[in-house]
Amino acid sequence: MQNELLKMEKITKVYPSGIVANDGVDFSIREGEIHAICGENGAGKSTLMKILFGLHTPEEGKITLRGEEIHITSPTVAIEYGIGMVHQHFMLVPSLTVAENMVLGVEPKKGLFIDMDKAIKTTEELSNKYNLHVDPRAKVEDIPVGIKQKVEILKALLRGAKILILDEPTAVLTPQETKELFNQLKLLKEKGHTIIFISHKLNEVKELCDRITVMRNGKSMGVHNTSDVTEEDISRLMVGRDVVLRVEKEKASPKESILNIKDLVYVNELGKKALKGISFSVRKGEILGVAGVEGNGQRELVESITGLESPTSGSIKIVDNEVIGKTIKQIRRLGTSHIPEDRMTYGVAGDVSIEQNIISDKYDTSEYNGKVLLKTKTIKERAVELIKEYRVKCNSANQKVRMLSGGNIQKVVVAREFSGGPKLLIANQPTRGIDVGATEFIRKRLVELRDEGSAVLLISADLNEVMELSDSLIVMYGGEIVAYFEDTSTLTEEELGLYMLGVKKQTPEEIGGVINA
Amino acid sequence: GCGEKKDDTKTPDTGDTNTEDNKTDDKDDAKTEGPLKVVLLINGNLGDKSFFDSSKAGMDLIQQKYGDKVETETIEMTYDETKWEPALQDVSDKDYDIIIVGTYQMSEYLEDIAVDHKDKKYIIFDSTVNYEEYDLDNVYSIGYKQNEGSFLAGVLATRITTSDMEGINADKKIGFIGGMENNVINDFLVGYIQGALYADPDTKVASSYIGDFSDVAKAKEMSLAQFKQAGVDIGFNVAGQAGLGQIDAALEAGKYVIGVDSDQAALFADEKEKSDLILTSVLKRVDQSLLRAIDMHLEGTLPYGSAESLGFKEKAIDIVDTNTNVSAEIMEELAEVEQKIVDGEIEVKTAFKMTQDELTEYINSVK
Amino acid sequence: MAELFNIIFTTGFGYSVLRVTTPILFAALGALISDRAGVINIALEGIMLTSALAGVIISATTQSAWIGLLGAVIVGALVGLLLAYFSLNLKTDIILSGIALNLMAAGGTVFVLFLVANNKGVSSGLKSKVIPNIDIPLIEKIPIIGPIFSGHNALTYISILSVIFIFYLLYKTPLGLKIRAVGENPNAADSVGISVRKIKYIALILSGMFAGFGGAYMSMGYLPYFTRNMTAGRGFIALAAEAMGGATPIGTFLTSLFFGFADALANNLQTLRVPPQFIYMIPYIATLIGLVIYASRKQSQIKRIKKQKIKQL
Amino acid sequence: MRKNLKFEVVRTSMAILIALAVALIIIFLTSNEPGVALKEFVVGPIDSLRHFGNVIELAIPLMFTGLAVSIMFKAQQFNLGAEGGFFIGGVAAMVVAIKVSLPVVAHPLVAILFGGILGAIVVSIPAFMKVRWNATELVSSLMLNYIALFIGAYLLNYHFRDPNSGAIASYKIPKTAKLMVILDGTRIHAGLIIVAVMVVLCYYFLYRTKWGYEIRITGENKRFAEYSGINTAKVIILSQVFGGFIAGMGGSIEVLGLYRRFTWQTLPGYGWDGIIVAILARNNPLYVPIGAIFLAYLRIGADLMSRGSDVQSEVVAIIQGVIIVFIVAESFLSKYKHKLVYKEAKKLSVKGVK
Ligand SMILES: Nc1ncnc2c1ncn2[C@@H]1O[C@H](COP(=O)(O)OP(=O)(O)OP(=O)(O)O)[C@@H](O)[C@H]1O
Ligand SMILES: Nc1ncnc2c1ncn2[C@@H]1O[C@H](COP(=O)(O)OP(=O)(O)OP(=O)(O)O)[C@@H](O)[C@H]1O
Ligand SMILES: [Mg+2]
Ligand SMILES: [Mg+2]
Repeated sequence: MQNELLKMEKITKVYPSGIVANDGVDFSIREGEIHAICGENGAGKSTLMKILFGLHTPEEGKITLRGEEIHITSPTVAIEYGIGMVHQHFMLVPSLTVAENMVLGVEPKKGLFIDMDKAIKTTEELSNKYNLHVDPRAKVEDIPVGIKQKVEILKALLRGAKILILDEPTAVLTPQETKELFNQLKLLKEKGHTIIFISHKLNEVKELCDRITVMRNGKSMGVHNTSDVTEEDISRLMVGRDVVLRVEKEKASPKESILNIKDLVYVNELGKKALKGISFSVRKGEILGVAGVEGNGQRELVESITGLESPTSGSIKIVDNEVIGKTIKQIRRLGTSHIPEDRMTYGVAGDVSIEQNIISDKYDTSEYNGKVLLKTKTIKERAVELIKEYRVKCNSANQKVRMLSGGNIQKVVVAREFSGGPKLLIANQPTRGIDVGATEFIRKRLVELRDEGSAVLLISADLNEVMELSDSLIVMYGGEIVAYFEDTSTLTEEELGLYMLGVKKQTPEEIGGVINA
Repeated sequence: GCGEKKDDTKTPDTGDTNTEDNKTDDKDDAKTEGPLKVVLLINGNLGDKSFFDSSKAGMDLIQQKYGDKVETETIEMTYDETKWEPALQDVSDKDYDIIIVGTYQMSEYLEDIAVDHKDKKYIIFDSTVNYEEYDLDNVYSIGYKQNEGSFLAGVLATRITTSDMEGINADKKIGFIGGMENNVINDFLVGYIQGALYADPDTKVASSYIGDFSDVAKAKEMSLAQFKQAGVDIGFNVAGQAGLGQIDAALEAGKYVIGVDSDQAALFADEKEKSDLILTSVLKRVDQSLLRAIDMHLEGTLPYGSAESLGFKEKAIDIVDTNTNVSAEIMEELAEVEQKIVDGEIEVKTAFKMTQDELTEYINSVK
Repeated sequence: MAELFNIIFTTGFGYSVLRVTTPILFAALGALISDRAGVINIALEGIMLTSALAGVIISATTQSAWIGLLGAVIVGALVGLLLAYFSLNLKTDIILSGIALNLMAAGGTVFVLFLVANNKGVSSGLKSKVIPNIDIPLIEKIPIIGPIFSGHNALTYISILSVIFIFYLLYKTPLGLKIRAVGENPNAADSVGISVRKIKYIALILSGMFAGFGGAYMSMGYLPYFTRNMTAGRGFIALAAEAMGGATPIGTFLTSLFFGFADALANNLQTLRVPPQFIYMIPYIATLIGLVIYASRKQSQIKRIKKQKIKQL
Repeated sequence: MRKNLKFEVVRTSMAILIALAVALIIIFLTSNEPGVALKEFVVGPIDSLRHFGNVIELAIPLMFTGLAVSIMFKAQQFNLGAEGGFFIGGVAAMVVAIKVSLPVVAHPLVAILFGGILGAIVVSIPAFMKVRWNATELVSSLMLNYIALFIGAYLLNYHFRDPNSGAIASYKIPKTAKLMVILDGTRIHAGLIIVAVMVVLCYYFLYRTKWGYEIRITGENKRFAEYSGINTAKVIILSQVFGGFIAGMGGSIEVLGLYRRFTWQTLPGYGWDGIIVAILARNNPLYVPIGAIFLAYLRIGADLMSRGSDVQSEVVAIIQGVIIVFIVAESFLSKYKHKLVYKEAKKLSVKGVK
């Protein structure tokens, strides 16, 4: 109690949609600690932090800093109080340089103009001081996510943040990058910074944090010293029941191959080869995992298969049909389903009802479409069924998808893509940023789908996930497949990491094993 | 259409004020215990400095002259065409005695409505109604012979472009800026060209249309193009408000202007540099013609049920002769020509009787 | 054809291109600055009209052209402010706010004109002042160049200087950086304590000011008085010019000039024998073609940026 | 949802009250007979059958352009070409009415169909330009409006102009082509029936057919639509072809219903009004008639006021602007609304609803 740095008391926030995101939440942090907030999707973590950072105004509650009540009405005020925030989604301006992004809002001036040299110098100095290396002159749109994350942290530090809020910073990072980030965070802690760390990854929380506040349903479930609780305890507090983190699954019994890719080349607009002649196949009844650091061709691969982009050369066959040149609809009609990596961009239309989102791939089939009019009754019934089956938490099938929490939005996507028995399922980061309960549910379903005879291509940056779920695994690096593991059960994360970072590479013969004609 | 029907109407010549007008008298007397209520409907807005303003001035003249004996009112129906018929309906249902409308665009609405309101009198100016098809013995139509006025303008312009006044070049070229292509504007142009050729058969006439009646800046640009690029020395603007742009162009280029509908020099009375450039204006005296009509109505001599076409003779067309920059000889010549027109010695062509091809050919022949 | 070339290759024609360009350029710069801040200002037309009237009234009352200009610009800023208030505070759809303002300006100016000049058409009764023309000392003497570039209205030169001003403002000053950030990623700007609303306010006010210059040029330079609806769609043309210019100062300048050229050409062609309706179309068709050329050139680039944006999410 | 509706009603009424207050202030400041002016403005449009007829007559074209804009906006296409489409529809009606002779009923139907087709062509050019070259439809549609205008003006001047008329006007539209008046004592014509049918059709089209579904999904999230297999290029074009068709129909019907001759020299402005109507109606075809009648009521009230009193007609423009801005203002009274929401949520959570 003695060294309470900041205290939020009885915070209540009601969104205009009527959702009570925070319901009398108490939260406090001590000077110099790393404090985790855990909770299911929609538990109110981001909301609480956005309030602390002045992005939202609570209806009730008070905030005290070193015993004095403060009113954080805007991010500017928060910054003045030494609070900095790294958001769940990047808050960078792509067309500006790193240095410009750094000084945005606190620009050094030379007369009327921005002192660009000084901005660059400050960035360099800061980046050296905290051992967070970035190139100040690079345009943000050209740098990888890991660096963006660093820029975000530097941004907060530049503004004099003593209290640093990190909202799910590791969701997009590789294990190596995560490790590096943790080192730097520990360094920051040593230098006297206080850190609030939000994550769904309990092992990370265990590793990094001193204390942990668990939230459920907009309420605080109490504070614990991390060392006093196990991951299972935390999970139980979060969801209010025991969860099985391990997915029970039988050994796969793959049959004939469904997806056959041969010498796939993809050259992007800048003339860069994003895929350098990739070949592999996925068989009926197996889950083939694709591991790899983001930006090594996974996105291009997925977009080529699903028809969102057309590759430069090579061949993609789904059940013996060449799909290059086919429309997305034709590819879907071959029995392809796709869980996109970014659900809000590709997976749903936020302002449209759940029901309408659930039929987006089949609205024009005879199942839902009559001679002229859509079969509204059938659509409704089917939606209600799926909502039940996939346990989507919502008021009704008419509710706008945007009103749901991240995990439930993902369930809507999954419900649509899993139903109708796909021959081939492309699952791209299917559980990114969603809570344990939903993750468990989706993983289970994925395995069930495999057992029902679908071929599954699973792309995930979450190593735990690919290793857990995949029957066999390929690793992508620099637009190539650098490793193939027929059996994942003996694999370690460390070994996989070496392939992902391009340190190791298998022989062509070893890799060739993934091709099952 | 001020022009087209004028010759086949069964109208007695306008000069005679003793046309017997009958049936209406007693009715009028019966009703008009109070003042005579006259309403003017403008199918546009006031402030055009020409046509509509002149009609409003006519209402003022009437009010001045008759004082308490009349009650006048002016209603702007704006330029939105869909509003005109309802507005005319509305006033016809109210207790006005005489309803005045103007322009061709109102004539067909008037035909329909006047038939159903025989207790009302209607006057339409700058157009006529179709007396043959409809029973319209309560409507009086006034047309104007604008081509007579612009004939004089053509003569004047040609004399100026061949004069030794300041800023005049060697080319024998005069200009014309029209608002939009329509028969009245074309009628102006035809008279203008004919007048120019009458004065000198070698005269060239550059003519441009703005495309609307409001874009003053565009009118200025086009006039400048005529003055500076095409070698025109004097322009004639028949473009309502937009025409004002020509005056500014003339000021900038050191050239001359002939105005229309109202005395444009008087508009710029306190900007001498401008008013000096406006050598004359061709006036359509809507005001005078309306006053004349009310006079005749009160005398009981207004020939309802017929159309009249008014020109120089009836003082319904006039040109301004106050600019001292124009030499006395030219003014004299103009007076002579005017007399010849009144006497019928010169027959002025009218666009109303030309086909589009004839018209285009006539205009192109002097380009 | 020969006649056509005779027209184009005269200094008078070159001069008139610049003259016609000026109001469009001002308004297009106004469009540019608000666009870069992520707000579309469809009210440029109305703002120009309002400022044109304000300039006339204020210069007539103060008997000073420059105070009149100042007044016009301030009024432009105020209308920009009003647009900002509607769209940012009341959260009225910005396109609709713009349309509403245009509507109000079209009627309101005539109404005010009637109140002050007792006339609904033209303000010539008011003794308003004009911004003078300026001869540029050295350039004036050079053949061909001189007659084309010298002797324009002061506002024409101000419009060209404005291009440079806006270039520096956008790319070299803190405000410009903020404007670009707000336009491209308002959340990012918000998260570093930049008030997105404030920046959009500023951008719309600046936008209004430039449109105000354009309006002042119409009634105090191009013409010496105000007339009903005197802007006649130039505000919309400016939107086209800005879009065609790819939302950059230099691009906008060039496309405005291009539009001025097309317009001047149309005005001159009438002296030849072509049905006028076809000539009226020239500037608009030219814009369409220009738009296509610009857009297709830009297409691949946009695709790339879009991708990166997706990746970044 | 019900609560929402109630709130919308309260808010809209407040907006109208505020605008009326502004109107009142202007009227009192500038009029010597404010009572008369106000009466004309507020009750004028319903004080006689004919005046009410005027409201409906005006609402017909507004509904057409309102529908057209709604459909295009629903697909997130900011095409401002309803203006040009409407105009060219009028031109098409002139062409068919004058050049083709057909029996009653068939004549206007053919004319309207032709108007719709021409409207669709004009309005969808920006759509093609967008799909093909990614040119912004907002700007290109603005330009096309003018081009449509000049094409129409050319046709009228050089091919359809009645040389016997004093102004630029086409030959008379023959009786066979005219839409008949359906309510005596007004000018309300058969166009009302057509537009009523169109409202229902558009509603069903948008909300009950697969094409409407495609339009809505594309409008809400184009990338999601693509991902789902929807051909968004096709949808973008379709929405504008459809919008243009309706706008064109509207133009034809306006000319055949209210005009004796085709006389348009400038763009009639209904395209812009259509945007207002669409936004008032939140792009929902079913609400378009309400928005259109509201706007028409306002306009007719204003006309009657300026005709029947000394208030200048231009004042009306200001009043209209204020009303529109406040009605559409999303955050107008939002604080009040939030308080309601908060109270409600509070109540629920006290009751322990989970
Ligand atoms: N801007 C908003 N408007 C309306 N409702 C919102 C908004 N932001 C969040 N919510 C709702 O508030 C609740 C809490 O959301 P919050 O973002 O705080 O959850 P979270 O704990 O951060 O979840 P996650 O783990 O998915 O990030 C959710 O039900 C969500 O739907
Ligand atoms: N303006 C909004 N209106 C309603 N709900 C919103 C709004 N903005 C965000 N939400 C919802 O609030 C929830 C929490 O938002 P947040 O930004 O924290 O995303 P999230 O749920 O954590 O998802 P993810 O982790 O995948 O990004 C989400 O379900 C989101 O859909
Ligand atoms: Mg969150
Ligand atoms: Mg000469």
